[in-house]
Amino acid sequence: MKAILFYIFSVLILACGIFTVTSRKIYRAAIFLLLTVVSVAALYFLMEYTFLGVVQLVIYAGGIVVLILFAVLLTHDSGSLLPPLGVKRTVATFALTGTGLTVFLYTILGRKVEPGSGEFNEPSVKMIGGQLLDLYNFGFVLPFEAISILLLAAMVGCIVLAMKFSKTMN
Amino acid sequence: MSYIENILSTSVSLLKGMKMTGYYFSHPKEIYTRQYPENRKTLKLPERFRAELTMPHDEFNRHRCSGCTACEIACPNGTIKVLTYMETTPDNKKKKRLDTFIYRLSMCTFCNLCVDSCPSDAIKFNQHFEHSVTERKQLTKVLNRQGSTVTDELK
Amino acid sequence: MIITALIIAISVITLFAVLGLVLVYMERKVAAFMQIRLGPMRVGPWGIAQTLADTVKLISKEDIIPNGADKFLFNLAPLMVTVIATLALAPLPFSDKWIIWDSNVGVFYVAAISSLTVISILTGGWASNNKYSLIGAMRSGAQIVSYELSVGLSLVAMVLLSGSLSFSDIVMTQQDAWWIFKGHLPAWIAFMVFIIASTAELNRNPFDLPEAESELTAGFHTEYSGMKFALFMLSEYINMFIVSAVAATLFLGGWMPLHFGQDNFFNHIMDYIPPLVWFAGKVFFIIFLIMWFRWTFPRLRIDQLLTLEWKYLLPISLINVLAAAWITVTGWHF
Amino acid sequence: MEQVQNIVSDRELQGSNLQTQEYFINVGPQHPSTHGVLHLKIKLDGEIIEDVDPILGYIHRSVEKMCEKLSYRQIIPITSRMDYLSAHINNQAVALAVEKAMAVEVPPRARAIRILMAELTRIGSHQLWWGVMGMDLGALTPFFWGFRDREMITEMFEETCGTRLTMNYIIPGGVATDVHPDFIGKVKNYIRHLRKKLPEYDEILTGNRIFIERTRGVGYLSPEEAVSFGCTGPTARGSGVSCDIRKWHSYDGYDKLDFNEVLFNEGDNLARYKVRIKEIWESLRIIEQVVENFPEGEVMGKMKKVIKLPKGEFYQRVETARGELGVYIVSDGGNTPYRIKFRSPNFSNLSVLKKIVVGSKIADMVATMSTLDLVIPDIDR
Repeated sequence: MKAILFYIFSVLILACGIFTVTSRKIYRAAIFLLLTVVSVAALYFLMEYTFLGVVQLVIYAGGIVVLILFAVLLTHDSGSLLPPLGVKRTVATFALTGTGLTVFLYTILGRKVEPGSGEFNEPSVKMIGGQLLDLYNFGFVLPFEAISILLLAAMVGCIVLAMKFSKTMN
Repeated sequence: MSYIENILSTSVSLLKGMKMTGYYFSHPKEIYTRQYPENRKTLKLPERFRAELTMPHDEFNRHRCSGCTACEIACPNGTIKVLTYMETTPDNKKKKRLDTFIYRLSMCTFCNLCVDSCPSDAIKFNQHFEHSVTERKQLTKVLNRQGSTVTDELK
Repeated sequence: MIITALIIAISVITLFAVLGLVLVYMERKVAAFMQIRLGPMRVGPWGIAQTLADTVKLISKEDIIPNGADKFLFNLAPLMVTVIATLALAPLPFSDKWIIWDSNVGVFYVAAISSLTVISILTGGWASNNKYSLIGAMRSGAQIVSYELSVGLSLVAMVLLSGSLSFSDIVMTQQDAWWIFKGHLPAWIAFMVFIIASTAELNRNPFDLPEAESELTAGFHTEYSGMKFALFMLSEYINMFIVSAVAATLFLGGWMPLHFGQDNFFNHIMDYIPPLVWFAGKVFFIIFLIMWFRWTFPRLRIDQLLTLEWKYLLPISLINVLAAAWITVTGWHF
Repeated sequence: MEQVQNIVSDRELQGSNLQTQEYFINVGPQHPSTHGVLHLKIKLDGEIIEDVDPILGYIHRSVEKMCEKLSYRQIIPITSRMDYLSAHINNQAVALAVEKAMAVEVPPRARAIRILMAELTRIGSHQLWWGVMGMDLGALTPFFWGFRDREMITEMFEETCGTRLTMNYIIPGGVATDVHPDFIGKVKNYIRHLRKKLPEYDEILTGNRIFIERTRGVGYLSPEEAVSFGCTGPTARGSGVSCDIRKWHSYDGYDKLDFNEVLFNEGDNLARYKVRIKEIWESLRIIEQVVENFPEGEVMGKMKKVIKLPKGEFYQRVETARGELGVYIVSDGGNTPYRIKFRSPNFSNLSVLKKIVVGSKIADMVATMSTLDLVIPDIDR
């Protein structure tokens, strides 16, 4: 049962991934990206790694894809077909992806993968939270705070850029 | 402080509105709906209500129309067409008689001008308001009945 | 395992159908009574079978796909919105035994799934190739994305108080009293923010800008007809049920009976009422509340909508999270 | 901060490289917010309206030309169909013009009935508008409450005039028939009912914060613009322009009654809204005064069977629920007018739309159109 579901989702991931890069309508590409992302989340759920699955949904599906869709909606002509790739670009794309695939396969195949013990315990939410905000025990509070400040700065910057200044303010 | 006041006053105004709708929700007596086809029997239309032009006939199948076409002239939009013929009376006088009284319901504006202009009260509006028909031509009606004659006093 | 899955699938679909019928009927009756009308009266006694008849009508209607629409996405959007509504149903405990998937991240999961609804609305609006639909889709995007924050933060406040992300655990923490009673002010504020913000996420009046009848005719689903329109409508009501169920579980104790104090006569009487009835009662109370909003208030303008979120709900819920954290740390709640 | 401002203003001066597209939408001729076959071509920048172009004529029936073929008595039912929500007052306008031309005295009872009918029409029209206003802003419930109260008025009309909407009741020389025997009692009942129900209007809509936010400061119409565009009625009175014909050019004995002209100075949607709500109260006062001293006697003055106006030009204005309705008759001495012209209030009120909605949001345009209280057949005639 699990194996069947795994293959279904894997095929979905691959097919939607391919459609994402080959679709000539930008909105459709974004929707295929969404399906890919959701299928990956489904794989996480299948492995009973629910927390990561939910995080995948929130950040990638609910956040990034929505952002992309929004950007697409704001541009006019979003319904028309994109121009087809030229020969040069096709060759370059194939070369790049080919290189990437080679490196990837080389690394994977070069390593010996040990079969796991079969038992997998998801870390509890409490543990994740504790680790994230822990000062000791290799806790991640420093990077966490650093990222918070970075995001805050980015947010303030966005607001400043988006604000309209009237002539009288100058 | 005005921030909190703002929130509170807004909530109060919204709750007032909800109180009103809540009142009507919990008082089904206030419901104003009248269920029309079901209440046909108890339906009372005001006696002056104008629904459809008719020509009353008495028990001897006689109407009161002398065919003077006053109504046809009074009608603002040509709803009525009065067709007449000449009849020779026994005392050898020529008299106008009503042949067909055509009433196009589809054009009528129910303004009552025809009834007002009629010198002999031959036509009047009834309260039959359900006009819907399946074909347009059914809206063109002949008001005088088959074989009807004019009343004696108008002869 | 396959059989269990099948049973669950069938029961969920049945629940969908029944909920859709019941909630649409309820909405029409509530609206009618507030508007001094009788509402549907013809089909069956008191018009009970009206929604059934409407469904038959919707199924038999012509399915129109407008010229120039993106056919694939146009057909996908109503499917997506229904699937998303189905997914969110999984971790909700209907009673002490009835729960489809007792996940340890249930609250987080529901929040994550409900953030996907906006995609189907955006897709539906964009694929219709209609200017009104596009404006409606844009509005719904801005609206849902902003109000998600408040929903999330009010959920966080409750998660802090109860100390768990799992719905069944949260219900168990309310054995002695519901959170709305023992959570002090933060629980109240979280409850109100949650109701307001989730009404906005549901695109219901006074936040129904994406479909604003008088401005955009029907907004993102202007071009939808027949069963596809019905799917949009159905998922709106299912989402309403889910939101109300979440609110009932987090704030009103889910399937827990009303208890006061310890072991007394009143509590024993309350225990006799089955948990499913308790759950349904609370859910329908909140659904009624949301319907009450809809039939009372005028619609907000888009800038006022965003002002409400960013200037009022978001700061309030941020402070509320802080207060909830303080209460949890000091253990002030009962 | 200053640097950022400079960068931003520099970019604004140079013109951004990003191309934006104007967005045309057609509102109407079939659209829930236009309440009829009005067509607005709107140019949008996001949600903000850059240009509005009203397109008229979808329901043009050439009423004025039709009237040239009709006798003065036949014109009356046609006028009911212009501003169908003020049918009585439209009839009254033509009747008054004819009476003025022929110098006919109208009996006091007929005049009292006319005032009663006109004020009931005004209340009914404002109630319908109130409900529709709520509906335009997204609150559906007021619509039904407004219609409930208007229904009672319509029933009284039905009993006396025989029709509910297109009356043909106020005719040259008086009124068509005397009022129904139950009429006065029903009016008294209705006053009691409305005095109880009108505060509910305030509770559900007027006091509602969302409603106030949606209307206050929106759609500002300055008094100068109101005058220069020829706005009349509640639209102009919301901007503080005193233009009540009942006060300024009194007819049918309005000058003997005690009532106030409702004026608000804010000029926004809320002011126009308040004018109409207050006018309902004032109309109630007028009706009470008339009902208390309801004269007996004839309801029809001395009129010839065939009405022929003397050669000349005649003008009569009345205050409909929407503003000043003028009837201009040129007669060549025959029994039909040589030329008749209606100065309809809605046409002028619509013309100001572009002036007050450009720069506001779509939702504001709907609210503003609603407070202008347009009746499309009156615009097109």
